[in-house]
Parts: sequence; C-alpha cells; structure tokens
Amino acid sequence: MHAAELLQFVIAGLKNGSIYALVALGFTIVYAATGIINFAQGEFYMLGGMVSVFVLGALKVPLAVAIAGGVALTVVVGALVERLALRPRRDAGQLTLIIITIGVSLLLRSVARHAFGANELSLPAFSPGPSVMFMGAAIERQALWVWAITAVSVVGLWLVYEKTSFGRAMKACSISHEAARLMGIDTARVVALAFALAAGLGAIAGAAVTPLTSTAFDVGARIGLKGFAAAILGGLGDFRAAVAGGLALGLVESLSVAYISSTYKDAIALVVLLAVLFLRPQGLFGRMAKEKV
Amino acid sequence: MHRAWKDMAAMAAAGALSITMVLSGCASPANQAATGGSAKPAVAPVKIGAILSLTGSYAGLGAPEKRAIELEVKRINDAGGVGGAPIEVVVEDDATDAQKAVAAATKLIEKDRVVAIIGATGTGGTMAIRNEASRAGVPIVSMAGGSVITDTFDANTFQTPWPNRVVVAFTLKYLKANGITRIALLSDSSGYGKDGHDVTVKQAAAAGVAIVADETFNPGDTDMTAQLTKIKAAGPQAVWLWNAGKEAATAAKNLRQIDPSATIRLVGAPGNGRMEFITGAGDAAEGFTFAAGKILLPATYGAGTEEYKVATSFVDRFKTAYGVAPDIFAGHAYDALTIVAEALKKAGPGADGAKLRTAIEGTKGLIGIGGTFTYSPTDHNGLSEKDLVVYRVSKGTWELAK
Amino acid sequence: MSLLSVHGLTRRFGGLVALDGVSFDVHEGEIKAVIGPNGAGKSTLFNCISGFDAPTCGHVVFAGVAVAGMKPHAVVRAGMARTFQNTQLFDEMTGLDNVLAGMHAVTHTGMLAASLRLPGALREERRSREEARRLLRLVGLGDAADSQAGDLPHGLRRLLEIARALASRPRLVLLDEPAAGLNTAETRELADVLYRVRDGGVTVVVVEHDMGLVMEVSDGIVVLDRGCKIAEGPPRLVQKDRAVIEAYLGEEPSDDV
Amino acid sequence: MRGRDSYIAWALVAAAAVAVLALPLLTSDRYLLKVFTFVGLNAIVVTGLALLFGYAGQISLGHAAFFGIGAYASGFVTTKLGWPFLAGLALAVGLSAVGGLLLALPSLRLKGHYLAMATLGFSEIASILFVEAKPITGGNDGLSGIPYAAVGALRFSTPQANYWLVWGVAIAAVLAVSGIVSSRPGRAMAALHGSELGASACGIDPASVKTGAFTVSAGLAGLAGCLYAHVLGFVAPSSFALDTSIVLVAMLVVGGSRSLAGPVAAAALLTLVPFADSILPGLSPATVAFLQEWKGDISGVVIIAVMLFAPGGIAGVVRALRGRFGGPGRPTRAGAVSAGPASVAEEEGSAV
Repeated sequence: MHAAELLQFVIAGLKNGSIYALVALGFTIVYAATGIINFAQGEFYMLGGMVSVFVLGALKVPLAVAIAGGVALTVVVGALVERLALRPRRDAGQLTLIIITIGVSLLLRSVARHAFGANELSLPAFSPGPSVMFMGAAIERQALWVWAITAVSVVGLWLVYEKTSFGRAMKACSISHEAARLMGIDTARVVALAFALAAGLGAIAGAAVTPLTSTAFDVGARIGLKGFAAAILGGLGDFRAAVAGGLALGLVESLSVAYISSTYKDAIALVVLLAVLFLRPQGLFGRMAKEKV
Repeated sequence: MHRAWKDMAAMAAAGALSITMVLSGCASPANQAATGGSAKPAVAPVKIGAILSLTGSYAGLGAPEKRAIELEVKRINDAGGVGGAPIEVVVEDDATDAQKAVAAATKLIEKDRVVAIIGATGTGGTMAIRNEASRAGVPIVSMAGGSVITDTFDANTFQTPWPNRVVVAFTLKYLKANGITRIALLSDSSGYGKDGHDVTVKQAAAAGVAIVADETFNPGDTDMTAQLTKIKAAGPQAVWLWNAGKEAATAAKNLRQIDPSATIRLVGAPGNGRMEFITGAGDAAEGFTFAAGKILLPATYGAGTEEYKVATSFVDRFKTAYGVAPDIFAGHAYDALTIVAEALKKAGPGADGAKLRTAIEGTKGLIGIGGTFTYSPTDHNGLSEKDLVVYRVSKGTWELAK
Repeated sequence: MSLLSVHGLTRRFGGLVALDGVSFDVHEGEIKAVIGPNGAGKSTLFNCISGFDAPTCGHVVFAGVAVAGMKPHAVVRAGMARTFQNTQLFDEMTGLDNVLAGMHAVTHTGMLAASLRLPGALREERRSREEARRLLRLVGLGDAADSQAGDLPHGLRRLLEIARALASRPRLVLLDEPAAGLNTAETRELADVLYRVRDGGVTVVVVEHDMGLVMEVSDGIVVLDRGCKIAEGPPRLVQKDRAVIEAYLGEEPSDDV
Repeated sequence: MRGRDSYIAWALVAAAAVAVLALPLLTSDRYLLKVFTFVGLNAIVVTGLALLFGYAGQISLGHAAFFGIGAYASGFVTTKLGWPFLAGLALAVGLSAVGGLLLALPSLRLKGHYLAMATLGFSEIASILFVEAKPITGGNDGLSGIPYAAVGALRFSTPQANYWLVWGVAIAAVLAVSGIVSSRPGRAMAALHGSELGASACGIDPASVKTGAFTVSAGLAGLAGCLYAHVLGFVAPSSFALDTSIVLVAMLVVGGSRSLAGPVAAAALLTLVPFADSILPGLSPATVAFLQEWKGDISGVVIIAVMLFAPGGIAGVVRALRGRFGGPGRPTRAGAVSAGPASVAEEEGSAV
C-alpha cells in the first residue's frame, strides 16, 4: 500500500466524511436550540437536491439560481415544519417532539415521491472538469466544493454562535427554555430560526452532493442515520465536534475498506462508535453532563 | 400503579367496538381495479392479481411495471379479452416488504378470487408469497430477477426476467471473446447485487475468467472510491458492477475519477439498462458494457421480424401514453401479463388455478419483450442466451457492442 | 458502641477540599444534627456517607459494616436511608406508589413472580400497601395517597420523601435540610414527625439551617465550617461555643481568606 | 378504591380478550385474520417495549433486531435442523433475551440520544449480519419453507389457528407485563424513570432494573419474531431494518407512557393504516386508489396528528376522558395544568 493509494483512501474518507459532517451540523443546530434530534434532517438534505433539480428543469435557469431556489424552498419547508408541527407542542417532552419529526420525515418522503417521482435525479457538477490530481491521488472538483461548503458552514456557524446575540439566545435556549424566556428571549422565534437554518444547511448539502451521488425521494433515511451517528460520535451540541465526528466516521469507513473488508465497513464504523460511546459517553468532544446531587 | 388497569379497560371497550365495526362491513369491500377498456361487459371479467412495489426502495421499478400493466390490460381488452371475457388486474402495493406482500397475496386470493398473480417486483416479495399462492393453487409469474426464485424450484412459480445464470454465462462469453480474463467484482448488499455476485463467482473460473478483487457497498452509500482504489490496485481489465439503483452512476464516476483514461472497462448487468444511469453518470457512462434484452434497441430484434413488430408497438404505445420509452422493468411486466393472458386463452377464462398453471407451463415460443418464452416442467424461466445482446454506452445512448 | 462512626472523612474536588478529616459518632436512638454555614460541606458529607459520592479517604462504619465507597442502593440495604436537599420524588407516581417504591430493599417479588401473579407476590403486595399507608399516616400524609407526587405542595413533598426513606425500614435515616422552604406551622409538624420517627426506633441524622428546630429536637450537634468539624456536643454547649458563633457571625476579624 | 373499580376494569379487559379471541368465529375472511395477526405480533413487541420505554424510560431503536433474531433463530433450527417448534421458540426467546442483556450494557452509561444511537448501532449491525450470514439466514433471498407452528399433534396451519396462537400469546404477554407493572419490579422501573437518584435512595439498583427491562422486552420481541416466522413461513432482512424500529418507537409514544393499553392500541392503529385501503368496508375504488397512493403520508400525518392533539398519547386521552366521566383518573402532569399556580418554590424544588 504505497503513499498515493493510502492518500486516495484518506480523500475518499474525507469526501464521505464531509457529507456526514454537513448533515451532522444540521442535527447540531436543532439540538443546540431545542435539545431534540430532528429526524427530518435527512429529508431537508433530500429536498435540497430534489427541489433544485425540479427548479433547474422547470424554469431552465442557471444552476446557481436553481440551487438558490431549492435551498430557499427547503428553508420555507423547515420553517413551516417548526411552525405547524412543533411549535404547538413546544412545551411537551422531548420524546413527543422527536416523534413528531419522525412523522414529518415520513410525510416529506412520501410527498417528495409524489411530487418528483420514484426514480433518481441528478444535477450537473458546479464546476465541470476532470479531477484535480494531488500527490498521485485524484479529487473530484465537486468534492472540493463539498469541503469548501463544510468549512464555510462550520466557521460561519461558530461565528454566529459565539459573536451574535442570536447565537447567545440559541445557547440560552438549549440550556433552559424557561430561563431564556425569563430573560426576554422570544424562544419561539429562536427555534423557528434554528429550523430554518438547519433546513437551509441541509438543503445546501443535498444540492452540493447531488452531482456526486444523484438523489431520490428516499435518500433521507440512510444519510440521516450517518449524520446522526457523526453528531453523536463528535459529541452533541458543538459544531466543531459535529464536523470532527463526520470526518472521523468517513475515515473509519474508508480505512476499514482499505485494511479489513468493504462488506463490514458500516459494521466496523458502528463498532468504533459504540466503543467511543462506552469510553466517553458524551462523544469525543462533548462535555459530560454532571448530574449534581 | 394499577391505574394501568383502568386504561386497559377503557381501551378494551373501544377496541372491541372498532373490530365489530370493521367486521360488519367487510362483506363487500370494493377495491381498485385496472379494468380499462369497454363498458361493463355482460361476461364477468377474469381477475388477475398484481403485487408491485409502489413505495419503499423498489418504487423506481414498481412504477413502470404498473404503467405497462395498465397499458396492456387496455390492449388485451380492446382486442376482445381472453376467450370473450375481459381481464381485470387488481394492483396491490407491497411497499418492498415481505410481510405486506404476503398480506396482499392473501387478499388477492381470498377476496378478489384472482386466478393468477403477477409479481412481486422484488425477489423477497416473490419468495414470501410462494407458500400462500401454491397452497391456494394460484400460479405466480414474478418480475423479480433473483436466481433463487427458479433455482429452488416451485412448480407454481414462473419468472419473466433473464435469470442471472443465463446473463452471467452470456456476459462471461463476451468478456472472454474480447480478451478480458482478469475482472474485479463490485456488488451492493441488496438482493440483486448479492445474487449477481454469487452466480458470477460460481461461473467465472469455468469460463476462464479470474476474479482478482471482490468488493461490496451498501445501497445509499455516497461514495465507492475506496473500494475502487483497492480494485485498481489488483490490476483488473474490467470491473463488473452488480447494482440496479442510483449507486451505479456514482460508481461509474468514482472509477472514471481514479482511472481517467478509462483503461479499466466498466461492465454491468440488465438492471443498469436505465436512462437514469446514463444521465446520472454523464460522460463516465461512456463505454459502459452490459448484457440485456433487446427492448433497449428494438432494431436488435431484427427489422421486420415478429419480435420487432411486438417490441416497437409496445414502445410506441408506451411513449404516446407516458411520454417516456419503457425500461426493462416495464418489459418484464408486459411479458408477465401477456403470458398469463395467452395461457387463459388456451385454458379458457373459467379455468381453475391448476389448469391455468399447466397452460402457463405449456407456453411455447411466446414472443414477448424480454425475449421468446418457452417454459417446461423443469424450466420456469423460459429465456435463453439468444434473448440477450451486449450493449455498450456511447455518446449518451445504448449501442450494440461489437 | 455507636451505630454510625465517621472517621477522618476527606473529600477533595481537585484543589478544593470539601471535607477535611471529619470524624464523629452517632448512637442508636439519637437525633444528631449537622449544622454549618453554606458551603461548609454538609451535603458532601451526606453524599459520602450514603454512597452517592466516594470519599477521597477516611472510613464510614455503619452497624459494624464499612460502607464508604459502597453503591447507594447497597447502603440502603445495609439499613441507612436518606432524603435529598432537592427532593427526588417520582413525580408521575402517586404518593402511595412513591412509598411503595421505597420498600424495594425490604421486599423481594421478582419479575417472574409478579408476571405470574403468584400468591406470594400478591400477599407481599397487600402487606406492602398496608405498611405504606401506615407510613403515610405517620408523616401526616394519610389523604395524599392517591394524589400524584408532582402535584403536591412543597411542604408535603418533603414529608413524602421522609415517608419513602422510612419505607426501607432503615436503622438510621439521613435527612438533608427537611425544613427548607417550610413555614412555621409545617416546621412544627416536621418536629413531631422527627420525634415519632425516633420513637419508632430509627436513629436520625439531620442537616438543617433552622436553628430553632435544631436546638429543639437534636440530642447532639456537629458543626462544620469549610469542611472541618469545629465543634460537637449537646445543643446548649454548642450554642455558646466561640468557634461556632465566629463561623456563623464572623465577628472576630478572622484570618484573611 | 380497589373494590368496585378494579372489578369493572377486570370485566372490561376480559370482555375485550373474549372479543379479540372470538373474531375468527365471527368471520372466515382469511385476509382480515392475517392482518389482525400482524397487529397481534406488533402488540407483543410493543408490550415489551412499553415496559422498557414507557415505564423504565430506556429508549431503544434496536428492537427490530431482536424481532429478527427471534425469527431467524426459530426459522433456521426448525427448517434446517428439524427442531420442534417449541424448541425453536425457546431458542428464539433465549437468544433475544441474551441480546437484550448485551444491549443493557450501554444503557448503564448512556442516556437519551446517546443511548438511542447505541441501540440504533446494534440494530444496524444486526441488519448487516442478517444479510451476510447467508448459510443461516439465507441472506437477501430470505429463509423460506419455515414450517407451521406445531405443539404436539396440534398444527397451526390455518389463519384462524395462527390468529389464536398469536393473540393468545399477546394476551398472555399483556397480562404478564401488567402483573410486573402493577407490583414491585414495575414500580422500580417507573421510579428509575422518575429519578435515578431517588431510585438509588430506595435501594433500587439501576443496573439490574435496566438489565431486567431490556432482557424482558428483548425476549418478548424475540417471541414475536419466532411467531412471525412460523405464521408467514418466510423471513427476509427487509422486515427487521431501521424503519421497523422507528415505527415501533412511534407506536410507543403515540400510545403514551406508563400504559400498556395505549401502546397496544397504537400498535393496532399504525399497523392497520397501511392496510386501510383493503380492510375498511365499503370504500369506492377512487378512495382505495387515493389511500394506496398516499399510504406513506397517512402514517406520517397520523403520527403528527396524535402527537399534536394528544400529547399524552392515546393513554393520555383515555385518562383525561376517564377523569372527566367519574372514576379517579388523573390527567397526566404533562398535559394538565396543575391545580393552582405552581409556587416558585415547587419549580425550584424540581431543578436538580
């Protein structure tokens, strides 16, 4: 196994890893504001791709405009989901909200099948052209786009959360909605913005990955599972942890293909995840929630 | 704590109520039937069941199958039906799940009194309904390609797609003829992928073709570069891809990425005979080689022959009705319905399951879309290598490979 | 011989020393109070004794058994029950069921016996219910049996937690600020409950800020300040002890902290 | 309060049990019986999960794997090794219970979403093994030719017999679990759910309670899996994947916590929705076509609707109704506004 080959495995791992990371970021945004896992995050990812393809086909507009349209529509869907399905039960237990997102994901999956058909759809690459060679290993241009989007997203989110009042309000909500309300924070608006942001990021991820993998009405479930695993591996609640978790998951998968077997790559990645959880129950970078007696 | 008892009591009352409500009305449930064709004829229609995967992961296969069936029911009924009686196909969705397939089969047999069942779309669904159907003596004509359907023989079950043992043998001959003797396998973990992989491994050595690498992936995976890198290191002349889903296009692009000059040929299977593969893979589809039936290029039936007329008439009607050309799955559905219809003509519309089964088994030289069907008590697949041709993708469409 | 003997108990959280070599004894049938300003280490002491926290070093011997480091549920089985500063009741369960849950250590119906409703299990269930009702009456919550713990006002929640602690038929019960948030009438009632508990043969160790209650009910008092025991003895003596007054009122210019 | 009320409760439950068992006598519609047999199978799994999740508060997204382990264990030994049905049943329940024991390990350290992921991970690994262990499970081609259940001379080969077998076991499971729930072990689980600290202070060992809850619920899922294999005669990996686990959890939350009747009713509701188009009486073909086309949406809408309008789930609604029509029912805390303004002290009291 000489260097170029190993590098190719690492690049493959980082390519998948950055896709998982983007989905994990979507989970983390909603978790950070509400403490729940949004099972419809995979569907936001799917809608991003599907709607962009639809806009591109229907309106014959340039790719960038089509994707902007796809992302915008998914953001609207995200806000609607929060407003109609989640806000009425805002004070119910976390479990009730999680099950509502499960219902939403089933609904969105089925509506997408009716609206866009059952077959897979594809998008042209953002910047067509041959792969970029890097020390003997090839990187698709679209993969570079996905990495760029991941980097911009994590830096952007970090800035929003650390430097803006909206970010502080989001953090306050994640600690305690009651306390945040007492501080005059309109928690409903914060949660709505969180869902819109998560939907937008999911849609961007979906649109950026569709040229690589094409998309279909049912891609949400598998990619949602990978994103959730990545968010947990990194440690819930922290953006940098989500990206680290995603990249780590991608690398473990590609290295297990390289050194062990491709048949069991998913099983090996899950065993690694379970081992990490056993040693660090709060994920690689999460903080242990100390239960004060 | 024994409040749980109270909940249970109140719930029990409600439960009993709902059961009786369902019971009282279950005498005459009308259900969706694809009759089409002329107004309610005097003669009662012959009911044929169809179990398709309209939802779930095989939705992409079930949809064209349903379209083909609706189109053909109309044609058969317009041409006088079977022995004077019109046919009615009752469609049930198994959502790509064995449990729902069994329930659908029971409903079709018990409620709709169907004489035969077309389906299921997937190998799992087909295997699940065999018990139920053979117990009731209702013959099954499956559109799923799994070899197990006819390898573990069941007198009551027939198959319309080309069996993998025929496809693999035919493709291996082509590869050997073109000097390709070192191949790698890249198969997915679904029924289609595993079945193709196992048959290829069984036949490759005998055909003088060596398997130098054997990698797998899961449906829904976003990238197969790692597997293809390992494959490339083994230096194969070709990679044989076993996957009928959207991942095939991704694999083609991944391979082109690490083998820009296309020194390694990409070989596929009938499941890749879909336009979505070409649009998804883009120029990475160039040179993609796979064996499939002649439907993809009707000219391959031989202009002017009976097969050609049947194929082009189906393609034209399908295009006018749905705006797109039929894919191989639509072809499998067409064949299944035609086989059952022709058997009904021979056995007579009033034939019971056993007589119909024997009539189906007696199908000789029936010209369909997948090929010319000849069943026998030992061969419930009816197709052979002469119903296959090797295609090669060039400039965005299929071309007969040299 | 003392029922509970704490010797040289120390607990460090990194640099902070929460408990520094605390030693004292509690005798059978006594009501022992542990007092001290906030942050003196009272709750840490309780946690180390009851197994919710492991001491850095030192011994805790209860009825001849070394319990330091034992798991909390094992400490309860050894005969030492406790309540919490922030009540840890089962809010979704009724008062009766809370106390019934408290009897877990002294009952033994397993899942198999319960699922088959064996006679032994049903008999134990009946007996447990009677005893639970008796305990509720003991603390004055006779009519709160069917109301949900979560709906009870604060004062009753405290009493319910005491009843639950008594349900495991302990020889000693640790009460962590039972009077916190109670009005004078409720505190008066709490004192009666403490007497009834003690008269029932259960030794009581109580952490409390309400000096009136402490002085009235306790046989002996241990005073903690900044993790150290600065005084121990009967209420009359401790009340006049210079170090105690200084710790509480801080009149003398103490060394610069 | 025990006297009059509990006799009425017993009477109604007995009546329901009789009604359910009488169904095969009232109809010979094999299809309806098969669909309601599937409801029974899900009811068995959901009863176990209600104990684990509704009472002990431990979330598991992996119970479809135990359903699969039970089905494959019994399916394999009875089909390939010629074991009698009861031996296969014992193996299925035993293996699943051991699996539950293993799955309890992470639950000792993990909580909430992290535990959900650990159980999800276990289920995904099981799904991979179901596909890859072809010699035993038949891989994607599935395991076919599984014999009908048979106890001694009695062979359960007709839908009626299978219906009675499954619902007999389901009713026994509900009675057994309700025995557990209304006595010491069940209280220990509910206590653990209420407050792990408070439970430890009652002498309850969290580890053994969690392990017990996981083992029993996994065993019941394995039991249901075994019956499923013998009723269907065929088993394929697709029935034990992630979607099944998620729907099981949805049934639980839609059913409501700390209740058995709620989750069992929700199991019936969510199992029957996909079959609505063919079991509801007197539907016009257009309605049937609509139902068939929009089946996926309907399940999603049903879940959302119940959660929006009945946060306590079906059990919450029943308790609220019972509360209003006499009887000592108490609306659950989550749904009801507690009597009088909650004093700040009380709010402070619960903030650990």
